[in-house]
Amino acid sequence: MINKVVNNIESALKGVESNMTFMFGGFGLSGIPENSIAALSKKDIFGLTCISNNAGVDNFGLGLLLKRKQIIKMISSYVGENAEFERQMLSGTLEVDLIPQGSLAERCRAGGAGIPAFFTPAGYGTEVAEGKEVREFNGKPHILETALTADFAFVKAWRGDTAGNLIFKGTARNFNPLMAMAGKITVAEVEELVPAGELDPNQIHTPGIFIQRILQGKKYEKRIEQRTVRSRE
Amino acid sequence: MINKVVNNIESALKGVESNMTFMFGGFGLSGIPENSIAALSKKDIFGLTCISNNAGVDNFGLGLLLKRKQIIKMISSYVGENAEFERQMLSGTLEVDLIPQGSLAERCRAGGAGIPAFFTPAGYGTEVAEGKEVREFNGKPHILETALTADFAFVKAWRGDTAGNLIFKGTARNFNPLMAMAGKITVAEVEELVPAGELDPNQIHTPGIFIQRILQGKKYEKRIEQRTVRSRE
Amino acid sequence: MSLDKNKIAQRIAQELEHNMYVNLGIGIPTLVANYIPKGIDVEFQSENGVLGMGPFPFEGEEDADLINAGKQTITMMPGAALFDSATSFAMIRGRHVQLTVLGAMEVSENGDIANWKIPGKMVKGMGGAMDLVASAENIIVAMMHTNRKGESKILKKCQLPITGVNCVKKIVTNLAVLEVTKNGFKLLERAPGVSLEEIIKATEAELIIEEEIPEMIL
Amino acid sequence: MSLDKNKIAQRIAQELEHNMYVNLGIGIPTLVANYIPKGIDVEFQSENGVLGMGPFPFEGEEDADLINAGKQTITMMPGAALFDSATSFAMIRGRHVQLTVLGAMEVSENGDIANWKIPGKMVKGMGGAMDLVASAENIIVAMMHTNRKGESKILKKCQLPITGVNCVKKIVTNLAVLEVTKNGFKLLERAPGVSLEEIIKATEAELIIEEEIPEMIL
Repeated sequence: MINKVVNNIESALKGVESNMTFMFGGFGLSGIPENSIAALSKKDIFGLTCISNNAGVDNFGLGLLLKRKQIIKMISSYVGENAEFERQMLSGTLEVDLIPQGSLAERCRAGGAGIPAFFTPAGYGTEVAEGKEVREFNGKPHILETALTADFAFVKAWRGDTAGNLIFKGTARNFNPLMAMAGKITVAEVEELVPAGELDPNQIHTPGIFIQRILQGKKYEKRIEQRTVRSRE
Repeated sequence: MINKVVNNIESALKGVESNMTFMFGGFGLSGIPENSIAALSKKDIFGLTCISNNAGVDNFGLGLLLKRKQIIKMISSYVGENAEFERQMLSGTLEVDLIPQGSLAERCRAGGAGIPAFFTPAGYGTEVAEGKEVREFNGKPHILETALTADFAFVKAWRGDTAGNLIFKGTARNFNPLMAMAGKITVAEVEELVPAGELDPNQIHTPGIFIQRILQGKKYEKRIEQRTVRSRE
Repeated sequence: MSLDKNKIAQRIAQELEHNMYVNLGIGIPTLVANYIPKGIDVEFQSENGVLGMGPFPFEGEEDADLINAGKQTITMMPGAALFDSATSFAMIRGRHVQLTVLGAMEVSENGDIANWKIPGKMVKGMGGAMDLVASAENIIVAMMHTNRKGESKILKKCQLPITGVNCVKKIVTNLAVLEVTKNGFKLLERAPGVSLEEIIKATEAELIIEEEIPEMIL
Repeated sequence: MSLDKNKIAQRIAQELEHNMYVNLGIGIPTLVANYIPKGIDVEFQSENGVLGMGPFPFEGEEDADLINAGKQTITMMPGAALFDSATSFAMIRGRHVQLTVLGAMEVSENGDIANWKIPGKMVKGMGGAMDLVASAENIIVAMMHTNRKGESKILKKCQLPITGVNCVKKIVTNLAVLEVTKNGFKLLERAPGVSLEEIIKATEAELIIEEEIPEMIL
């Protein structure tokens, strides 16, 4: 069994450099690699291109990297809820590439699956389609989208084993399995790390082959963005 | 909760007609929809196009449909181990479209995922690429492959619930989840059918949205093609 | 009388059909879940990766690992399923999700929708909206008939950058129910107490008005 | 002396590196799993949907739901994972599987391989071979140096319909180890007791022979 365990976040981040492209799993603040982001925000690396569905909030998630101006370009589908983001974008220091969410997910999967490009109907006729090839299939126009890959992908799972196999929980799965496939080096941080053999092979969401380094996350805040509840009647 | 249960195989097959295109999950004889195939082989429908990784053996699996000459065209990646198949193919009554296994899997997924076409390196420079568009990405030539869909997809799972959610077992998963996505009507037969709510939502392999009809299979032979064992020392 | 948001949601809920898979956008569309007609089974899909979404959790039972696309804490119904974002959009793009209800800033008479970007303002992004409108079989827009300045949002041609083309099938506003036909907007229903003249006045686009226009039944 | 199938597999096993993911084809390649060098951890992927494949099951423990791509009953190692065929070929096409070992009918000096079709004979299909050879970083061919008629399978140009282009990196035959370089086949090793002349005679393609060619160490 191939052992993917690294014992601390420094080993997990070995090789990260300025001007690299990183992917981050998560939807909003749910399922984000909290420990990796926190550690990256303390490193003196800048000029980063970050691929993530969202951009965190002002003092959490990717907001931490934005605050230190480590990010030069964001590739996302939705970047609200972040005032610092807005300042940098409007002042022109932060480049933003907005991508339909489904295309973002599929482009990451494609990057990991050796599919360099595919056609999708999403964005046809909009500014997203500008400069992209349009082709009709079954009487409907589609645009050609290309694969996304990254120097490092950072993902977060609920449970993982020493072979790198991952199981996610709830909707914290989201982009994590796709970005795990698309990183040249994929770092998985998990809430619980168990020995190989403890997870049911039939329940693995991300097979270990996609993971280069796995570590037990030190601490998870798991912040909730919109706490909505109903009253007990 | 949307209820997908049909109580017998006749209801499950309602609407199947001659000259339709069917998909069948399974790899070799592992994970094939045994009950659906057996029932189809007793219906007077002919001229079928069947998409399946393999073509069964002489007296089991798709071999049953071949024996009655119900199939006019097979779309597969590997069709050995079937003498009747060979006879019909060599005599020209059975058309065969051979597709690289990975392209077959991805084309079914694409059909279910609304991706009409994608580029793959598999088959470039071979006769599989004949008539297909070639384009270079990252210095490497790729060919354009199109999506596959079917009038009916027949899949087999280990456990399923009344909402159509499926869990497969072992390598019997194979093409089943992909073809489940690509059928206009997908019929899932399962070894064990349970009420909605009994399966852990986190362990579902195929969400019920892809399934139109689900039924408890009457009987599973689960034949082994190559029984290989080692001796206890 | 012009409808409030809940009444708009209630009217849209009448469009739900038995055994439909539905994606509800943020805002008014979310409220549709509160008005599912009796005897109708539907399942709600949220594009961040859940099918069979249930109501908000009871206080104290919120789970950071279980949210909807609006980042709100949710629950799951029995028979729910969880999946990754690529599978989620496979459901959407592959037309397995049959109905999408979403808000809009503008809709044009050929069914174009604009709901993601206002030039000169901070752009938050399209999220999953472009995938949804490009693929759903049936797209219903829930919105106010006019914007805050009183200008019509039902237009001959969208002025804002569009989210998708030829996609909207029906619009339910505070004033009316409109269908997008190949000849333009067809007026189907009036909000209770709202006159034909009020609707025409609030609408920049031409309206096809055949026979008498009934009031909505709510 | 010319190597038997087990010795060819044993020589190929020397190419395994620590922490490699490996896909073994049917035939001689399957035997490679029996000769993993000590201290080397590798995981075997089978394209029908398993990573971390183990040995054959003990008699009576065969499971129809657990087979390899050759349809043989197998077991799983601790830490194994199961997945569908699309994910399996994502691993292959996406170059996550680092080494593929497979058989061939012909290999040409530019690295083309033919192993799926003989015109005029029943064609069984390419299975996963075309995906594997189009994508693996490292492809090693295991085969006999000549066919049953004694004709070379190491050719200037493939005569049979090819499975993939410019893909083979190394060939281990019963007679020799060859590397595919951009200048053609480079002879690396001889089977024990096999002379340079025997190899040259059994090879239709030109061989690049630099310095003295050592015998394989098995």
